[in-house]
Amino acid sequence: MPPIAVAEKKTNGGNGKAKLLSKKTLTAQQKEAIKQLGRDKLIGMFRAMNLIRSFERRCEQMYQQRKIGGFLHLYMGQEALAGGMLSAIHSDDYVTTSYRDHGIALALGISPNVLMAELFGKVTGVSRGKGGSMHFFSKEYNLLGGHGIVGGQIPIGLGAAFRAKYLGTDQVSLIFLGDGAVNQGSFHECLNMASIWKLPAIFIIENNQYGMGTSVRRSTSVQDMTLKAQGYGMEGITVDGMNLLDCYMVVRDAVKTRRKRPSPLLVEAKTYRYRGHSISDPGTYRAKEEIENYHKVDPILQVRRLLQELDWLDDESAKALEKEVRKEVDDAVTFAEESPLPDPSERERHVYAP
Amino acid sequence: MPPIAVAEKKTNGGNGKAKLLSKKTLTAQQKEAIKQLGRDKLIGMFRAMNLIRSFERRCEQMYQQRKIGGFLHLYMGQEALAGGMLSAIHSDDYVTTSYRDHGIALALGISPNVLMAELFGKVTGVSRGKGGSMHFFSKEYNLLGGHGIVGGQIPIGLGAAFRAKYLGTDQVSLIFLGDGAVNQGSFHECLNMASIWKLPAIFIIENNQYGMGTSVRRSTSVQDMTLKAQGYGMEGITVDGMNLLDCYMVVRDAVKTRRKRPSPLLVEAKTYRYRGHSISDPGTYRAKEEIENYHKVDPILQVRRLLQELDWLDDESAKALEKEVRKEVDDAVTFAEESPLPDPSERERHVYAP
Amino acid sequence: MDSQTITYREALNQAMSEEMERDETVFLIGEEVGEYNGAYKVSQGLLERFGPMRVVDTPISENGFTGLAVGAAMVGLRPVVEFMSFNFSLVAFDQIFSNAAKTYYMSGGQFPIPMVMRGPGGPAAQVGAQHSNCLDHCFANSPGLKLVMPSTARDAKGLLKSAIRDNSPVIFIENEMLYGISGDMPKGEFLIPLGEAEVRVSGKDVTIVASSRMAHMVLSGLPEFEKEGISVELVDPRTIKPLDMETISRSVRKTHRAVIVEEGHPFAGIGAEYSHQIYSACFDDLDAPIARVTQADNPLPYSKLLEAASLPSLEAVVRAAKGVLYRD
Amino acid sequence: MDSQTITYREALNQAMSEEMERDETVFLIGEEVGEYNGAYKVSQGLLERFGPMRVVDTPISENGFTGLAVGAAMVGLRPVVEFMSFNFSLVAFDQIFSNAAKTYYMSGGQFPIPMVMRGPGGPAAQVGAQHSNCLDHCFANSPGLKLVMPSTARDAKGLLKSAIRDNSPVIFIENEMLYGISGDMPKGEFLIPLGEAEVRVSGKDVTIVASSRMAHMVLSGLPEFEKEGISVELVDPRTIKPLDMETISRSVRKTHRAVIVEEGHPFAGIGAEYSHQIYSACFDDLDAPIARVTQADNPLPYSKLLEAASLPSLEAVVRAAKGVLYRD
Ligand SMILES: Cc1ncc(C[n+]2csc(CCOP(=O)(O)OP(=O)(O)O)c2C)c(N)n1
Ligand SMILES: Cc1ncc(C[n+]2csc(CCOP(=O)(O)OP(=O)(O)O)c2C)c(N)n1
Ligand SMILES: [Mg+2]
Ligand SMILES: [Mg+2]
Repeated sequence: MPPIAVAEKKTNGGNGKAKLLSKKTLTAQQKEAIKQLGRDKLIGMFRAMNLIRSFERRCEQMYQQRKIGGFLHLYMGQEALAGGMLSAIHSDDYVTTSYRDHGIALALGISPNVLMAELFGKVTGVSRGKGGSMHFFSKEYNLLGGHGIVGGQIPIGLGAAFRAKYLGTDQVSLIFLGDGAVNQGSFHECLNMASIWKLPAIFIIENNQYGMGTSVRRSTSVQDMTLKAQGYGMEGITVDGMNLLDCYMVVRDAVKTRRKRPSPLLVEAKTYRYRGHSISDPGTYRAKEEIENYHKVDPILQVRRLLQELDWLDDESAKALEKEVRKEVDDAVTFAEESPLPDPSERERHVYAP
Repeated sequence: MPPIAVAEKKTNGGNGKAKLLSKKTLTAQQKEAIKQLGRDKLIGMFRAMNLIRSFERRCEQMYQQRKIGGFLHLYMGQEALAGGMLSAIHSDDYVTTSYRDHGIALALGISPNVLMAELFGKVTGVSRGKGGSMHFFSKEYNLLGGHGIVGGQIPIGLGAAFRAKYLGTDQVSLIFLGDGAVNQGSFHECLNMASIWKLPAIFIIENNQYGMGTSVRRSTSVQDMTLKAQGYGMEGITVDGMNLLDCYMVVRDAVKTRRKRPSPLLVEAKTYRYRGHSISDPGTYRAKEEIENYHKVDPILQVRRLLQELDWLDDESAKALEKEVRKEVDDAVTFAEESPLPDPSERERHVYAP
Repeated sequence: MDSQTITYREALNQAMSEEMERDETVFLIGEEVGEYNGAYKVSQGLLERFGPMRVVDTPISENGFTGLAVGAAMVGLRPVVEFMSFNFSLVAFDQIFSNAAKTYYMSGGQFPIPMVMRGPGGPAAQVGAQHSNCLDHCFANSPGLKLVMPSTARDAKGLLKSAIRDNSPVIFIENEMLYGISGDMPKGEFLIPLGEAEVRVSGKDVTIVASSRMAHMVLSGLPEFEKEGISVELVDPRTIKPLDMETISRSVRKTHRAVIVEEGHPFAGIGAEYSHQIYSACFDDLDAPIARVTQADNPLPYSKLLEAASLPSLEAVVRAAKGVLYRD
Repeated sequence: MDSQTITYREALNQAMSEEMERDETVFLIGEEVGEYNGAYKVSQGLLERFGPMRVVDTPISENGFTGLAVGAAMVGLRPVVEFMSFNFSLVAFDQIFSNAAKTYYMSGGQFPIPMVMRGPGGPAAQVGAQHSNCLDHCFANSPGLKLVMPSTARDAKGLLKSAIRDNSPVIFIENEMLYGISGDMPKGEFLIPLGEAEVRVSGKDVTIVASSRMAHMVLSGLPEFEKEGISVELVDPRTIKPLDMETISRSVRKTHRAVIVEEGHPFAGIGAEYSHQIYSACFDDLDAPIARVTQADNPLPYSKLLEAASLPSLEAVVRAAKGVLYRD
């Protein structure tokens, strides 16, 4: 008898098929997207990605220094997704994601100050210190969390899409989920409802190829997740999640048609997380080479090179930008440090809404 | 704005595409199946379908007479499924189904006596009177229930398929579910696991076109359920659920290959229930004509005509058979009536296993 | 006051329809609530009146549509989720406990969840173990959730309207066996605030605490108690969480004896909580240990005889009352 | 007796590995139990030893694989389901309550469900509201389920082995904060029967009832009690269902006072049940109302300070003990 789960070899693959961003190989669509975005916006997106990376490096330090507690899931490696996709929506659209929410929150424009303060458990935090790393919520930015139960955020985001239809607005709802979350019942139930009711829900699978230590090959019966879309009569698109432009374009195009005529979409973005599942996971289930290969197609490096090729960024201004970003993160730490601890009375607040 | 759920017209469709069983139009495969089955077995299957019909007609009476209580979901109209599919498996294969379980239990060969006694709440019942109509269980016949929560039986049946793989037996597990159950998370989770682990699970959707009062067009995003199979890398087959031979063949062929090399399969059987969802549902959401059209392709009538065309059954022997079946049901009622009520001590038995 | 006689079912229907009329953000979502007019006809006529965008028939996907409602509540709508029965809420427990109950708190007060989850709960008649769960104790334990269990048509209406206007998630457990009972109802709008118990019968010998169908059972049994010469005070908490211990304690301080009736299983049921709280508040007032009458600790069997033997009976309540009065 | 010192984590590992060795029908199924050796390393080495057919890594599909285990148990296997944490069992509640708990009964005794569902439960350190549920009270209410919450390495091993051999579904709630604690363990096989409480500390002034991490907290606080001149008797139920009331009552009859410590929320928690049962058994023996120390009735916040303010503390237990002794 073949065993029930074949223990698989560590792979040394990289995202072999990905085409690096380079002026020489840009597609017509990519060129047009660059033109449409323009220098400032593209640099803004590049900056956001840098901010995520820099913020999270600091998180690691702060965790080691015990300023941050609980679980800490880092987004590093996946920055093109948040950076690209969230640049393609309006400020009144809705976004919902999992516990791996730092990148999403920062790319939405939420101040690193209130995010770091949240991680420090301070009352100035984005969730008043009550949520922590996994539960960033922002009413102002329409960020509906930050959810800890795998797949649990999917219906929440669907509710926001429902509202758009209910009130007849042109909003869309972006619902981020991991490759592991695909196997929860909630995924299935929500894709069906989104489809029968034609809700403007964009389901985005951040396929970083692992759910904790389990590679998607061991957890999921098809490797091309857009095959699942067919089972719901829904459109499905795969996108290179290491590529900022492609991530941007897929959402830009998706929302364009959907604002007037709502319908759902399933996007699978192939990406990679550099760190372990959470800060306490050494990630030994992955070959060093695999990780290194992904670093070669690093989403930030790619954009940096592109910007340089376009003559939109020279070494000096790149350094200045990076310095600025580091400063912003320093300030966030200072803000978090100096923020007051919650008053003990906070404990009993917000159990029931007045 | 288009409304969220389009109220749909009552349909007058029948199973328009279905080909009636007739000697003239039999396919080569059907002919071969008839040959393979032979007269006695085919008449046995016909008899089983009659027994189901007759048993359930009596159930309706007994319910009116308050001999039966609780929920009562009738199988009438779907007899070809149970009759055909369960004729194609071995006695050590496993079968799991929903609350609509009378037909399955009878087709497995379980005595109408113990089933009627169960409905009467007697201790001689197949579940000692503790389960009732929705919860027929039989260890002897490998019937793993009779389940009341929509979709809740799917993982149970998968567990039986798991066992076959675990012990390396050649058993298969037949898992019956309704079209409505397709939209429960459990369906999704189990199809994925069956596929990644290559379990010998045959998922059979009894698509009777309604989940209570909701037509499958309103509840489910694709009408061809085999499209869903693709999302799990699984084979999917549609079969005419009003056609005994086709129902038989689909399972016969499925298990043939799967006994040696286990793998899952999704079968969608298009069928129809004649009665309301349960005995308390008048079923007014369906046009009379729709119901009548299905009666024209009644699964029992079809087989009866075929048997006559084959000269395997004349009017007289048909009548004799029907009489015999009625007698069997009469005996079941007598058995149930005369069976003792459970001793009050039964209440506290079987909470925990010794 | 101008009043009418309507059923518990109609009362619920009126509550929803009045609130939907009053507030466009209120909508009803669940299985068979629309075209079928509700599995138990509680939503009769609502689809016709409010259209399919506000009376939403769902697939059989409780976890999905409950979570959808939580999300919709986060962004300004006021969903009423109908569980065809609370037995089916078990597949939606994650959304109820992880999201509905906790989001307002976890978000530091940014996202209130004004949402009602309602439907029948508890045993009906011979529907078997899977369809007879009493899950009230689970909900009552979770901070963030409120829990209401009305026993009369009047309460059903007044409390459901309050629940719909409440800004927190409210679990609202009806009872299938009560849908048909009738009661007086003031005409026009009226509300009953959450969190107030009702003394249904005044008496002096023993306090009986009972909700929903159990309250009816006690009411219907008053002649029995009279025959025994027992003067019963029946307190119906109506809202289980927040619990009006004030009213319950006041009664026990008067009668010095308490019997708690619970339709569900005993272990860590809401009756256990009542008991602990009564003891804490009235330790020196109690003349006898509190008696608890509950469902037997076995899954509910189908067989009528065994089912009856498992459920709390009037006989058992009378026996318990005699017990706390040391009249055996 | 020949003994060794091992951790709670190793004890669980030994229990599983010995039982898998002994009985080929025992298998472990859950997320990351195999190649990853368990999210908390409880299943370390089991995949290597028993192979992927008996140590099964699953997709994140708790409802599906829990139900699969129920089905497998019906047909003669003995599954051990690992929930990475019991928080995630919420998505599997339907399979636990509708099927695992009820199938043996509903089938009239034809299909026993010899199955263990285990994993850590309760708050860890700052993991937030969604990851800190205490669900013991839900499980304890359901007939058909047994419930075990071990507090020492010795109990962890002895009780898990008994749970695996039990023919009923057993919920076995471990505690993340205890995985690293060490304890003496007899070498070779030994079992502790389900349903027996343990008097961990003998004393005369007050009975404290506490399980799992709460039992540890009390143990670690013994000097505090001594300082206050309070002689504490600590009873650890170990098995919550079936509950060994005999041992608890015996203790209360001796001390005449009781404090119940519960890590979860108060309302209808297991502490409420203990309380009711103690009052029922020891009404005339109690010199003071029973005190209950529980988690505050709010979702557990992330912030360290607020988290600490929400959880039951040693200080609160000492205060409660002084309270029942009327020493304020
Ligand atoms: C229902 C549930 N089961 C298990 C877990 C524990 N858990 C947290 S994250 C995770 C892996 C999720 O993987 P994926 O969806 O791919 O997201 P990623 O972490 O890669 O972003 C698991 C198993 C959980 N939080 N919720
Ligand atoms: C989880 C759950 N939700 C709702 C119900 C109530 N209910 C019982 S049967 C049913 C319809 C099921 O339809 P389908 O799966 O098509 O099976 P059919 O009755 O047609 O055989 C519903 C909604 C239930 N039993 N379980
Ligand atoms: Mg992943
Ligand atoms: Mg159907």
